Amino acid sequence: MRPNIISQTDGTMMFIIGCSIILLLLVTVAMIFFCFKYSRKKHPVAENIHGNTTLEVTWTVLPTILVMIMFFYGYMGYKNIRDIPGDAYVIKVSGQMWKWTFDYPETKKKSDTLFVPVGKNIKMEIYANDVLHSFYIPSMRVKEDAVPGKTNRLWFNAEHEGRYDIACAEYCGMNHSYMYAVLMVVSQEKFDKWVKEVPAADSTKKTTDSLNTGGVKDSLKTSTTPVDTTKKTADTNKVKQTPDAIRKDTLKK
Amino acid sequence: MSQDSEIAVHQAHVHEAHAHVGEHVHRDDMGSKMGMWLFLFTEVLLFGGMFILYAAYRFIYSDAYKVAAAELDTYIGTINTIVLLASSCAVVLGIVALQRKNKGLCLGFLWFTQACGAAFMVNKYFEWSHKIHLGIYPKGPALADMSEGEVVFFGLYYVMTGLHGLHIIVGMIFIGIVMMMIQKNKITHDNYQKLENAGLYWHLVDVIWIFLFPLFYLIH
Amino acid sequence: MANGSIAVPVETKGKLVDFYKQESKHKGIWSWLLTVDHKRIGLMYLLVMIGFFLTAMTFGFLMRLEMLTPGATIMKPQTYNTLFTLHGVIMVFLFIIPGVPAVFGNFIMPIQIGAKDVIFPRLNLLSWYLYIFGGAIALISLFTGTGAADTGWTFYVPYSIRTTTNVSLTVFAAFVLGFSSILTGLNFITTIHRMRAPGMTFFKMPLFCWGIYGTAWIQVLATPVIGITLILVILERTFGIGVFDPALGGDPLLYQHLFWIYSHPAVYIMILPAMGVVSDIIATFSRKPIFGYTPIAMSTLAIALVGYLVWGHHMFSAGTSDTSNVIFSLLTFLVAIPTGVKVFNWVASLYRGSIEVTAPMLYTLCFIFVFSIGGLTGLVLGTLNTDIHLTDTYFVVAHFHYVMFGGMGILFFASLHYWFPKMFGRMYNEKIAKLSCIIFVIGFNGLYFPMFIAGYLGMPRRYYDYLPEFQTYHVISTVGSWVMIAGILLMFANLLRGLRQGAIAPANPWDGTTLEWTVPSPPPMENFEEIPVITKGPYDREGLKESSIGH
Amino acid sequence: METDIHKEEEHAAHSHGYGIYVLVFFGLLALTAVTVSVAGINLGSLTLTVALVIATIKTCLVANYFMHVKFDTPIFKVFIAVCIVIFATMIGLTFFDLIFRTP
Ligand code: HEA
Ligand code: HEA
Ligand code: CUA
Ligand SMILES: [Cu+2]
Repeated sequence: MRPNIISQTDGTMMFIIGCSIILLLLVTVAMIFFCFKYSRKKHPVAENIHGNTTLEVTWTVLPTILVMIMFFYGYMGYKNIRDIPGDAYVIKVSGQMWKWTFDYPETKKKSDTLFVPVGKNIKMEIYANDVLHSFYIPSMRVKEDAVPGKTNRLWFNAEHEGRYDIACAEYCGMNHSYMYAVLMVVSQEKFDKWVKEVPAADSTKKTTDSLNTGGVKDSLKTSTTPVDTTKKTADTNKVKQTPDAIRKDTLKK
Repeated sequence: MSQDSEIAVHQAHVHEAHAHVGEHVHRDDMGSKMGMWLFLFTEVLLFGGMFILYAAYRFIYSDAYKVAAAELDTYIGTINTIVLLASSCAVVLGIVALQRKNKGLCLGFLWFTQACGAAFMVNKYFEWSHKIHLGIYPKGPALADMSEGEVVFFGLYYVMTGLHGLHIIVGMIFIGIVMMMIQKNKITHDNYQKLENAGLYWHLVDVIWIFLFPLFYLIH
Repeated sequence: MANGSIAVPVETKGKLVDFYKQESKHKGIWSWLLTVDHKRIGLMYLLVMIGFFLTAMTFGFLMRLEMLTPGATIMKPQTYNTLFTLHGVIMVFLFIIPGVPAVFGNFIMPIQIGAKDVIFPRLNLLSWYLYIFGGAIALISLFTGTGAADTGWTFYVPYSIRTTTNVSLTVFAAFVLGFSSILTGLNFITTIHRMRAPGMTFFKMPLFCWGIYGTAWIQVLATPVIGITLILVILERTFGIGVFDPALGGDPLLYQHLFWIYSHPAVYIMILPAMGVVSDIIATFSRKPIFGYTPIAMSTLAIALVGYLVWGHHMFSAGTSDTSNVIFSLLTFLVAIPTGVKVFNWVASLYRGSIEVTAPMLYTLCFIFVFSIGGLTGLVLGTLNTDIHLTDTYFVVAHFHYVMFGGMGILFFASLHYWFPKMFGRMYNEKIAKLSCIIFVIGFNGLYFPMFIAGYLGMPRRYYDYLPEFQTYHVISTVGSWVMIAGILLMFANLLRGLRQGAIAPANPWDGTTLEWTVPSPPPMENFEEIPVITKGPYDREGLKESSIGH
Repeated sequence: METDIHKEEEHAAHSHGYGIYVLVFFGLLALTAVTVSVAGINLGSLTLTVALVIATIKTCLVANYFMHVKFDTPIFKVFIAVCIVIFATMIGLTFFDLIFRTP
């Protein structure tokens, strides 16, 4: 069994943060202790110490070993992230200012919500139509830039049904912060139903309502808060600029 | 840069008086030269950035490079190479002449360098205007029909040779100023660091061409 | 001498006249604007720089206000995007990169090596003018054309090619500033090689000079790369030459490579000279030689060198090859080691010292704490799988504010306090200085620490608007910024007050051992009556107890 | 430092005749001829290598003789080495990306 990306990433993070806290405490406590112990009042005459080779070697070698361990964990996790399983279900996603569009090559379906079956390996092929974007699913701990003229890939496997955020993490102009999309993780039956029944044209909204996604279990808070994409759009409108209108005046064609 | 050395003169004076008591005093020519070399490094890395791009795109578009390079005139490129090499040689010969107190000959050599620089630019002018005439320039009609690799090649070609041409002009101005100072005896046989610095700059421009030439004109 | 301002010091009442009062050929303001004296140039940098710093900080403050609530709080998205771009550009190119070298490197370094000036004084003045020129263009780009740049300080293509805002001008400003930086670096390397006083070998130089030296090399060898890259962006915008634009066959990732080839080493331009200051301050206030002088000096060069090898860690999720990502991650960890060596040696220097925690020392101690947080979180970003999750989130924003502001920024304040008596000949109120430091550091952590958490939870950076669930962190952060501002304002007020009515400073108020403390405060025009001959190490002092834990 | 100053003295004393420079010039011309004629022959992937090797030799000649590096203080050689090494790593590390990229 492959390790799960989420727990692996969090594990690496905890390890590094743990080491960091220890190192930080070591440095800070020693520093504060010395400042009191050898304060000018208590210790008026300093001693002449120029250095110590053993110490220098120690604090070069030990940290080297430590950081190599960190690197190794990172490397193992990365291998897992980059080594896309061969059996993964392929979905294409293209980014453009300021929305994501998902393409299901198998069924020629297009959608602006990403529907995936639960527990299945999903491979995303990422494109960009205009400028850089970055396809980011915080709760899956994966992210990959969308680069015009190039295909990037990532994979994930959602273990729990629910509704998760997809953000754009590479600055792409005016409405970068509104480039959210929704990832719906549904059971295989619901997924098949959606693929079959829902007309190929965009029908996200209806399906989102019609499918009861149930309780969300997830380690990252982000995903538990339902994201209302429509509300976001409303916000955009509040600034009285629809994306297209904006594009005309901030961008050369 | 070397003009800045007045205070250095003063400094070096004190400095050396301490370092080698009893030795005769002189300017910090060495400092001035070091400054010049460091400046040359910045030029190397300025072009270096371009060479990285050149290499990367040559790797990505190796076939298109071959097609595109066929448009360039090896003949003009070779002539320009020889012109620059000769001009470089003339600069060093000029320094020798000045060291031997032969001001006239030195200026003669430097005039030759200037002439070479001018010849180089004239050649470049004809080369560029011919391409532009053919419509091979960014957003030009001919380039629009070419493949992506060729567009990139010509983009790099214009930027790199253009930047190089700019350096030739700067070098000519630099040498021109030095020539004026030689004329006025501000640069003499025992005080010629500025001439050397101008020479260093000119040689660097030459060295860059030594690489540009095979990389653009000799791809087959 | 073309420029009469380098006159021989005049004796009045048996004392050397300080450089403020020194007569020169030019009068009034011109005696400053045309000066070639390194101290005056340093002060002119300081003055202008504080102006830019406050401008960019005000932008930061406005950004924080906007982030107080989701949705529009006080501005429109386009305004916000412009603000963080200019905030980043000004902070990076006008404050933090030139900061310590241009101000303190200029003012202090020549004195510390026993020289009368830098080797190319007029070039030094030219650097200053280029700096002013670049700064002016950056400000002009705000108000002219089709609106201020909105690309982020990284100017990533293709957005920077497509947007109709005034990117070309802003980019050109960055180019000019780079040129200024190159000339400063070139000047300092040559000065350190050629102008050291007799007997001052490389290993008798104060560590601040080592910091400046290492930095200067990065300035000379890395800055040209960004220069040409930015020029290419301008050419791309004006002529459509197609070296970066994917629509024409260019590769946007190559832009990122070139950008970070400079900009990663640049983060060490920011921190290395500041780290030099730490060594000087710790040695002075613990009244003993620095622990491990040679390792610290060598780690400076090591950081400068390894700094060139790690730029790819900014591109782990950009679509660069896996191999390159793995290599860059590995190399990234290597920079942590020389930095660690420095930190450990600093702490060890306190051991059996005789420590007085004055304001500069307090700032320095806070630096060690805050910078360690920043640096250690840098490791989280250097790790491959965690960076995939954290890149371009507020975690990164927190990391770089901790290292930039908490690193170089705090040390800029520390240097200001440490060398204030030397530069201005007056003292400031010590108690208020320490108080402002404490307020500042508390505010600082309140401002930036929540960003780590928000980032981990998935809050992307450069977001004008955010999901409601992040609001708590943003609110804490914004409130923290107010506390911090209070600290900073108090600090500046205290220094200004010291400037006008502080006690007259003696030549050596801190009992320092480096050369700048042997000359009067403020120093005379040519620093030294007679160039000193150096026979001892920079931090050696008489009458120390010999310790058993010797060499 | 001390050595720098000695070297400087040495350098001032170092003055060559015209002959050696003219000789170097002819050498450079010869190499140019070689590089142009070799470019005509199809050497496959070697073409680039040959062109670069020749350009490097020419550069060494220019630097050592015209730019006096050979006769100058060794510190410049160190400087130049640093500059070249750093430039080489820049190219090298960039290529780790380009070569191993998946299309
Ligand atoms: C002063 C500036 C500065 C400094 C010094 C650093 C220092 C470091 N930085 Fe940082 N960094 C930035 C400024 C800086 N950085 C900026 C501006 C960005 C974002 C740019 C942008 O995208 O806009 C950035 C982004 C950035 C990224 C990319 C994040 C991303 O976008 O995905 C990474 C990834 O590796 C990184 C890593 C590091 C590391 C490993 C160090 C190391 O040098 C840190 C070394 C320090 C320590 C380790 C702490 C002290 C040591 C000890 C307490 C000793 C013991 C510890 C050990 C030996 C383990 N930085
Ligand atoms: C040295 C570098 C430096 C420093 C010191 C700072 C200082 C601050 N920065 Fe930073 N920041 C950057 C460098 C720096 N920044 C960079 C490089 C970026 C990346 C840009 C990009 O993404 O392209 C960035 C991005 C950045 C962001 C992320 C934007 C985003 O991604 O959406 C934020 C958000 O809060 C922020 C906030 C602040 C704040 C609140 C300060 C505070 O320090 C400011 C508070 C202090 C004051 C306001 C000073 C006091 C003011 C006065 C005395 C004047 C009187 C004015 C008033 C009272 C209003 N900055
Ligand atoms: Cu799309 Cu940011
Ligand atoms: Cu970096």
